[in-house]
Amino acid sequence: MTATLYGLLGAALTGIGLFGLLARPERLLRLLAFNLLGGGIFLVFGAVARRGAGAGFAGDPVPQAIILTGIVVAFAATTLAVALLLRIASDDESDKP
Amino acid sequence: MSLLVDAASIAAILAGLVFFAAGTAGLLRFPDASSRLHALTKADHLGLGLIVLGLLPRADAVGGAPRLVAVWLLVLVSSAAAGPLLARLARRR
Amino acid sequence: MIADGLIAAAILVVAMATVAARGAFTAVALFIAYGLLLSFAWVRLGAPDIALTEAAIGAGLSGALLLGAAARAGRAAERPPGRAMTAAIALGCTGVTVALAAAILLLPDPAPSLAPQVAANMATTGLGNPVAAVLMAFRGLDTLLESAVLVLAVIAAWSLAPDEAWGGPSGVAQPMSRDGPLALLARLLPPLGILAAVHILWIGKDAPGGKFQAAAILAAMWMLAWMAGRVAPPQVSARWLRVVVAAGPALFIAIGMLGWLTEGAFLAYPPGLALPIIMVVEVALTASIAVALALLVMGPPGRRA
Amino acid sequence: MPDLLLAAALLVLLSVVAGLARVGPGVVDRIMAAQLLGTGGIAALLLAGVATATPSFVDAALVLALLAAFATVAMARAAPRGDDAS
Repeated sequence: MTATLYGLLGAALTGIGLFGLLARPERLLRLLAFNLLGGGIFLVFGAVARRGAGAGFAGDPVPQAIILTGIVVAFAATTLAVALLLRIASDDESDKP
Repeated sequence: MSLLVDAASIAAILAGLVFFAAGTAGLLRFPDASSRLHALTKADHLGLGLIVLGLLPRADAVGGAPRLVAVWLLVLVSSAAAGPLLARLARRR
Repeated sequence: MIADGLIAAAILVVAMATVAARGAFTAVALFIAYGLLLSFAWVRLGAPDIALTEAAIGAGLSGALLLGAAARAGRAAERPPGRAMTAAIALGCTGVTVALAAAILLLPDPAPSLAPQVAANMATTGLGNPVAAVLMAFRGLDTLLESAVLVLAVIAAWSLAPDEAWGGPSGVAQPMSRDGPLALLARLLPPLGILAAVHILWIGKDAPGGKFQAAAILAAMWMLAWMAGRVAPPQVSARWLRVVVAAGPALFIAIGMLGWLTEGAFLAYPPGLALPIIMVVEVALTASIAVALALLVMGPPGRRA
Repeated sequence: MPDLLLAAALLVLLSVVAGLARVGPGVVDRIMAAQLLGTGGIAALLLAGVATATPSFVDAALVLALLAAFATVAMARAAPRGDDAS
């Protein structure tokens, strides 16, 4: 029951994040929306992990470990996106007369 | 004896809940930033402190009282530093 | 169950408010709240390891990173989509949500699970935390590649530095604050944080915790001292910096090769020695990940303002 | 007793989530709402940890306390000077 609830929440967050990514013009907000989307996908996967509870564990540890890896990789991608965003902003500024 | 301890522990936790509720209510209703900050720091210091106090008799379930107190002290230190920081920010604008 | 409904509703509202926010700073503040709430959701989903990671990386480090970005480039924008296009995007996103929701509702019952296999083989690793066993032993290659991703991300971010700034300190210089609340916090919190990080790293073998969470705390404490101006940002040309960032993954690869020589498979641990080897790799990876995370949040060296 | 503690955890959570309704008027209020969410989350985790005898909840509260302090400082430093409306 808990798993289904958070799985559905993850589905909703994915849609909200995708909408923000495509529809918001500000670059930083697009990046934020992309992270919302990532959180939604992780929750969907987390619901699957929770359903696989067994053998004395509260959830299937294999998807849980992969979500953990995913959060760190998503963070690395976000830092790179921020570095790009700031470089574009600083180039825009120095192009101005 | 244990009944007495339980009653005291429930009383402390209830008092902590009141401080949290008051902190939220203050954040929502108080007119200016400084008094809202005042309400917030009360929730931080006393609300969490009273809840930790109420949990101490049962702290063995989670590895001992020092762990609970350590968390509270950490929040106390950071909230004590964040308060003036936010107050300065509120005054500057 | 009531708690789940409350947390889920709060996450949903905060997510929508983030996407609809008008100012960049407001959006990032809401995003930090989103990260905190998500970590409660992970606790409820029986995944405290992920809850710790989400609180440390999702809310803490990402928050600091994005706040810095909001302060410097909050308003930069592309051309907004037209009205018809926005409607089409909304329709498409609703479709994605409906499809995912249907997939969730139609998941097979009983759910397939690898939990019994993990439980059966965990004894050979000597670890008590199933997630740590998966990360360090059963799917060790994923963790190795992930630590390599962090090194690559540092290289990629540094390559974005303008030519004239190369070799300088990473990020923007912070003003020194000798006294006041920030200086006090920067003096008191890091020692406590380092203790907590060691604790989280050590219990990670048997309970939720481990290198990522510990590394994120260490990175946050370093950055706190940096924000207060108590430590200078590292020069990207410093050799020790590069050695520390690369040491963890390099040691992990060397151990993997050793497994090839002694046991005939990459990343195979000799029986009986699995736990000590895993702990040595964990400690080395913690140092590398902590420095890499801090460098990534500080950003590449920039132009002087 | 454990049920009472869980109910208390729920009440704390309810209270601080209500604090999120504070969206205006200033930037400082948003930072305060986020900080209250952090502290309330810590209290809820401690209550739930004792109620279910799960020591790892206390570790989660510890990490949350450290990182919430860090996030608050970062927010206070990065807060925009003017209005954040545009």
